Amino acid sequence: MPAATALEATTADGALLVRAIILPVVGILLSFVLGGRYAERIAAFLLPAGLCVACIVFLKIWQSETSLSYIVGNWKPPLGITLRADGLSVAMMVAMAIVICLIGVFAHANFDSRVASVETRAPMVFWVMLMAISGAMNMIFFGGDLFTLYVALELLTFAAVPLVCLDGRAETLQAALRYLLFALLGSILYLVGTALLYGSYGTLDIVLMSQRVQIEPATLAAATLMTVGLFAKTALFPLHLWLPPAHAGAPAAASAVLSAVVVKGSFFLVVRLWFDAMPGLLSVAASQFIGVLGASAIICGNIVALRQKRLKLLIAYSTVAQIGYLFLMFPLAADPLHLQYGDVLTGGMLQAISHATAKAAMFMAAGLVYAALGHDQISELGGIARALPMTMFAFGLGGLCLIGLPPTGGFLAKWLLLEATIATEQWWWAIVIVAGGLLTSAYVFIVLSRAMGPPSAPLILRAAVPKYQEVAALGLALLSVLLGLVALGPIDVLQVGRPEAPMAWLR
Amino acid sequence: MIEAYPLLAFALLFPLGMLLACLWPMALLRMPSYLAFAPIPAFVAVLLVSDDSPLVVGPARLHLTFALDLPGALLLGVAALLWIMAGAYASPYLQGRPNRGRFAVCWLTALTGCIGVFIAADMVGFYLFLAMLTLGACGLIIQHETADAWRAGALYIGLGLLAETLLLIAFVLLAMDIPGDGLLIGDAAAALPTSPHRDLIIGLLIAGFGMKAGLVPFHVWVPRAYAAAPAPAAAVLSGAAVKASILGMIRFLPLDTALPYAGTLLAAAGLFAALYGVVIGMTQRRPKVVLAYSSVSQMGFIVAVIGMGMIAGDGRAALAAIFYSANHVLVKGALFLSVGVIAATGRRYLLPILLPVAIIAVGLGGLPLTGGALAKIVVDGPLGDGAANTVATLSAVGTTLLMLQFVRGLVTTASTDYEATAAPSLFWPWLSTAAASLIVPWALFLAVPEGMLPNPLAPELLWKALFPVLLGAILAVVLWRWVRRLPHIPEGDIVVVLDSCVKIAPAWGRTIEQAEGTLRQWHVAGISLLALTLALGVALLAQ
Amino acid sequence: MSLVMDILTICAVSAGALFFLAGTVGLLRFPDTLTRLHALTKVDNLGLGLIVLGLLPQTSSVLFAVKLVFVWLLVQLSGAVVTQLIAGAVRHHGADG
Amino acid sequence: MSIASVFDVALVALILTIGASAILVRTAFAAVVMFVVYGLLLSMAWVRLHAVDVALTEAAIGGGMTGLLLLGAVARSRSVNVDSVRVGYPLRLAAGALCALVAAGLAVAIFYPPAPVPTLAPMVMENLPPSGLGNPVAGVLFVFRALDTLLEKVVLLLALLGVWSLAPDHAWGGTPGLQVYARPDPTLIFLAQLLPPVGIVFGIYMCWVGAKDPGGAFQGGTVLAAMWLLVIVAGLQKAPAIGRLWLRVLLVTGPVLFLAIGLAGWVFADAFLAYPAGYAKPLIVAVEAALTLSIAVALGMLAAGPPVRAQQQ
Amino acid sequence: MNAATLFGLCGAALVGIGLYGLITNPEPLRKILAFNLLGSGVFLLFGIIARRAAAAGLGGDPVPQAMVITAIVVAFAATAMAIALVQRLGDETGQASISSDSSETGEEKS
Repeated sequence: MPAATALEATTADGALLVRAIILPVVGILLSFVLGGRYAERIAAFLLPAGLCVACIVFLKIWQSETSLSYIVGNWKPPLGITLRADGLSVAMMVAMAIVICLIGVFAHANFDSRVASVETRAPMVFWVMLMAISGAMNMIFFGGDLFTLYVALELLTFAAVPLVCLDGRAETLQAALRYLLFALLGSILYLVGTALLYGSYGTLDIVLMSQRVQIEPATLAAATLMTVGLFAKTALFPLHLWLPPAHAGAPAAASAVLSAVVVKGSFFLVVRLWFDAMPGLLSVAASQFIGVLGASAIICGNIVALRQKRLKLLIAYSTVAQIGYLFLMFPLAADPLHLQYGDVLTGGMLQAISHATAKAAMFMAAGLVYAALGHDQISELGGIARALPMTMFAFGLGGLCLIGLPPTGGFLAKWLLLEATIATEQWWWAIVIVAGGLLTSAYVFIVLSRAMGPPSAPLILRAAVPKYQEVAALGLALLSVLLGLVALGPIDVLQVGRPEAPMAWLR
Repeated sequence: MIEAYPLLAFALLFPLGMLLACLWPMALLRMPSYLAFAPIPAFVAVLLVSDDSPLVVGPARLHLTFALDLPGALLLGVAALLWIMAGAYASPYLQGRPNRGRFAVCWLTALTGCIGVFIAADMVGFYLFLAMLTLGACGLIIQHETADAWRAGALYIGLGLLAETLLLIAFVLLAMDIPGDGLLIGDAAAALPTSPHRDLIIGLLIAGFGMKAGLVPFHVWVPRAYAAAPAPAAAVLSGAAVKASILGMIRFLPLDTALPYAGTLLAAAGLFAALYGVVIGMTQRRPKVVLAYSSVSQMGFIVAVIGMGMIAGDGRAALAAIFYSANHVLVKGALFLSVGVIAATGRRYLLPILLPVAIIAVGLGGLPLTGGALAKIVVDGPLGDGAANTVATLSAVGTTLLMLQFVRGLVTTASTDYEATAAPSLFWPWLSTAAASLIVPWALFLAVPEGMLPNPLAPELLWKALFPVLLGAILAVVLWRWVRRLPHIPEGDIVVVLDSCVKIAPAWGRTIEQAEGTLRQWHVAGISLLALTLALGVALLAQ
Repeated sequence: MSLVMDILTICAVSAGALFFLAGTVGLLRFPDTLTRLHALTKVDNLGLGLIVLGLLPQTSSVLFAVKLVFVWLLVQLSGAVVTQLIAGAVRHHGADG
Repeated sequence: MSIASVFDVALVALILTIGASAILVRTAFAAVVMFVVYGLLLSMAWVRLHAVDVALTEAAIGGGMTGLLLLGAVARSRSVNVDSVRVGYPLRLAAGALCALVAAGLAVAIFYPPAPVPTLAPMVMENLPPSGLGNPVAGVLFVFRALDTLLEKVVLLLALLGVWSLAPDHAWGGTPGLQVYARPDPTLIFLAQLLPPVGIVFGIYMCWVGAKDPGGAFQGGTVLAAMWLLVIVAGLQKAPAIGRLWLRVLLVTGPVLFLAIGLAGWVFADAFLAYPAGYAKPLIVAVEAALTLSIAVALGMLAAGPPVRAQQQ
Repeated sequence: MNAATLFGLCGAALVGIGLYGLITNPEPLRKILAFNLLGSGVFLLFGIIARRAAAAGLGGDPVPQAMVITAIVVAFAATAMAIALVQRLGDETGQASISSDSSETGEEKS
């Protein structure tokens, strides 16, 4: 975040940020009035428009190398709310916009709202919620005020929960209820934190907070509660109880959104909190503790994923494990002796983005397999690679990205993290990173080998899979592979708006 | 002369383009017939490139660099030759078999990876193409889709990825030591001797490349993989693909600096593997498995040469090792290809084919006038006169023995049809490879400036080369009388230990799964949440 | 004048509070639902009425006084209706309903 | 100790007791009854904290509407066999101890306020006059932090769609259930005929007065919603089918107007969600009025639950 | 101890009570109730922070008060959604509990 002074004002292109947030809101309101039959058409127009806005913001920031900000209603913080876009936010924003757009393409087959003569339930709910998720994510990326971020988080949760139980089966309802209640528990803890912080500093603006924050009991309590609340919403091990049933039970397109996009929202807030709102507050012990949680997520999630019998559950557990990687950046970035800060953040964000693309592709592939076979038992996948070669290719590419083989984005992210482990002499995290990669490769290999193997009985496809769905999955998978190429330049954008040396260490 | 970079780029882009063309179903259908053409640009590049100006891809800060240095060029040349022959051999071999398309894709992936590794000059590129090579090779191994093939593939990719993981850590460590932003392998090797993590890096490199090269005790994948792979695939894997690890050792390890401890370790491991492969190989019956163990032995020997070079800080050992490797590329390739040819040949025409096979095979043990003998002469210098040389002689005896064992096993696999002959399209590639394996080492040997190496036709050298072969032959005759008494050792010997570990693993997995299930209960998760809150709060207080 | 008003307020509010106390005791001690309702409603009306009455002299404006009376009337209304509904439910389902 | 302090201590004791018993009592019905009582007591606490706006909201939404929803759910679930896996005693003890520790940590954190207590109250009062509003809370909601308020309206809409999404497919577009309450009763009908006119006036008044005194769109909207529900429950009017256009239009009127004025601010006042000088108050009142209607409909439909019957053609 | 601190302690205690109920109570409906209790405790914390910051002739800082109003509405929306879920779950299965995970049993059905 840029150093906010009393003079902080709306920057030249700041209005773009408002546009990015308003577009989905307009879409939601329009869908309510025009009815579900138009929801898809509205989304088909607004989601690409959102992507365009995201790309423009990205280019502006990349070229000018300065953050954008917009002061809503001309009321400056602490009284008002500022929207800010720095490198982290635009990178995430563009990635999420692309993923959401491709998921939209994929979802057309399942949630085509134009086939029925009247409004139908699932399409209406899906498209509106998809737009809501896109808006909420943008809000989370740009929000400069901790309370606005709370509202955005709730928006995200309320949009995500109905997607889990879109098909209304009992077990998905149960999963949705668990998800909702646990997420509410998480956000209420976050809210306690905002209350305490406001009580201590009289502002919730992130930049003002970073200038005023100091080490005292209420602040530490607030930071603790907010962090743990966000852990619960991100499903960091051992608070992941809601994730596997919810992500595995939802329809494929919804699983893709939930796994690729939604969990990144609360993760992003954790990053904002520790690196922007309260720089320097993270003690070494606490950062190691977060790292231990991440490491246990990687090991435990991967091992349990290895033992799953259903493909979608396997992918869901893989998400549990991959979330662990995201939190390894905290011990690496919070080492006060080394100023590795920037690269580690870049690595962590890249991991988040490459996981988003790869995991969305894998869930889509699993959904297509489910649609074609009528089940997703891994032991009976035989022959599917021959029936749906493009789908399984997409799955494999996504798997490569998760394993971290070059030139995928996963490789680049792991490279950066590994470099940081060595630079900060914390080799134990390096072991976890590479062990996680090996375990990941084991389950990717198991699935692929089953899929390429001969069928136990003659394969009967229950439904033809539309080509464009396969293409959407493959597109995302290719994206995750080509993400490694961002090292050629765009990766710099992640550093925009970061202070050269984190001032907090100098205290 | 011709500038390097268009040729290098073409050498890499041509197979890559063929690979991408496979996305188009029509192209995929025909691709198996054109596999032989893919490595030709690489071969041409080796012949034409004379300078070592690098090919740089990408902007200034983070880029891939490719260059053709002498070791890389030598290996790439012979490897490309083998890939061409084996590609030509694969085309008829695949006729009428299932999964032709997948074979072509994996073949091209492995080929691209192989070429890329030989010409990569920076670590990211090296790693990238090594990974490609591993994935493609894995696909080739599981080609037949039998249970054995799957097991071999799993073992191969598991160890391969483990090796790559170790290498990744080593590379990251090396990258930290390179001054500036560059990731060139040359810089890394130069910075290694003064690195604070020197021993760790060397250990990781040796372990990583050792796994890829099949060094004991990481050799377990070798017999299974080569036995499972189709003959042309086994030929390129054992011939060309594993040499990537040799090249890696030469590129990364600082051979110009004397590192006695690491060198001794490497040499000891290599020599042990050289003998171990022979001993275990003797107990095997299937020709491909015998060849695989011979590969273990030969690779061990090459590693030992590199190790001896490290002890002395003698950079010339690298070239010696490369020469030995180059010979091995063609010989092993020809031998694996002969397995397919013999299988298609009846008793009547067996002898004319078996004879060259036997000559090349025994050549590996150092039969005078063959490439093997030349290779032995080349490595004689680096090995010195000490224990290593004795072991080398022992190994030569053993290799002869092993190769005779191979030929003996090969006879039993001949076609049951007395009149059968191998198809010409199968026969000629094999014959060319066999011929190349005899000619190319001579060509290379003669290219070395006179006076650097002794005259291979000198009588004492001829005798020195012949005597282990004769000893081996005598031993073979003696041994075959006792063959029933030889113990039966499963293919991959100590892999059974691994297998039993794999059997224990599910129990552990179940325990972890159960624990995870407990954690997923609502109230347990709630209590964890509270406990986390308190723990994090306390940890934060500890400022 | 204000003293008289204050005395009136104190008396009326105290009386109202007393009625509330009595009603609460009744609610706790009476044997069945109908008698409890009886205690509650009687006391509710009277208690609240007295308190409102007591507060009227303290108001600053007529509008405020009207609001107070309005509150009382609304409570009356809702109290009556709710009592009716509960009693009806008791008759329908039996005393334990 | 002043009378006020005694009252506060007693109030806190009562709140805690009722709150704890709402958690600990055996039956769900008793717990919900306790919760409603708790909600009313809590509004008193809010009055004691000089937050009348919040007190009204808490009484109307926190206690009233939530209580209504919970009661309805309990009434419906009584026929449902609740399989309750009781948590073992040691775990309950552990949970209790940890909860106590967390609460204690929180208590410590708030027990030591920063030396000069930071406050935005002066800044709010300083910047309030241009907007023409007299109620600082309304000022914060509609002027300074208008973005939050706008987003929160979207949250409400999404929650409503989320509730609707739980309908069976065939009932989509149909009417919500509300059967629990649907028992024609002359007394109830009488109330439903008598009260709504009063309630509607009261609701509008609350919204109107919100500009300068405690009150506002939420509170007014809740009263209107309650009146509407009363009419529906008494059977005087059917719950509307969720597919009805007028319903949808009412739902979005408030947010749309809010957004439109916000966008107009972009053109006329140089910033999104800024009000042109001199027009602030009328614009805000218009937004509040529209929001009151939308909130009333949204809250009413939220309470009514997902549709259960297909709409009769 | 002033009134603000007293209610602050009350809020903290309510948070504890709400957490306990949310974690240990097996019935979803009671969990929702406990969540509301927890929420109201948190809102009280906002209230005392507002009260503590009383200035400029106001009884409390209006900013946190406005936040509480927003948060109350959000919490209500959450409650409505959760209750609708519980009821639908009850309709589907005849029972409603989320304490034990049924994703394993679910897979046989699907």
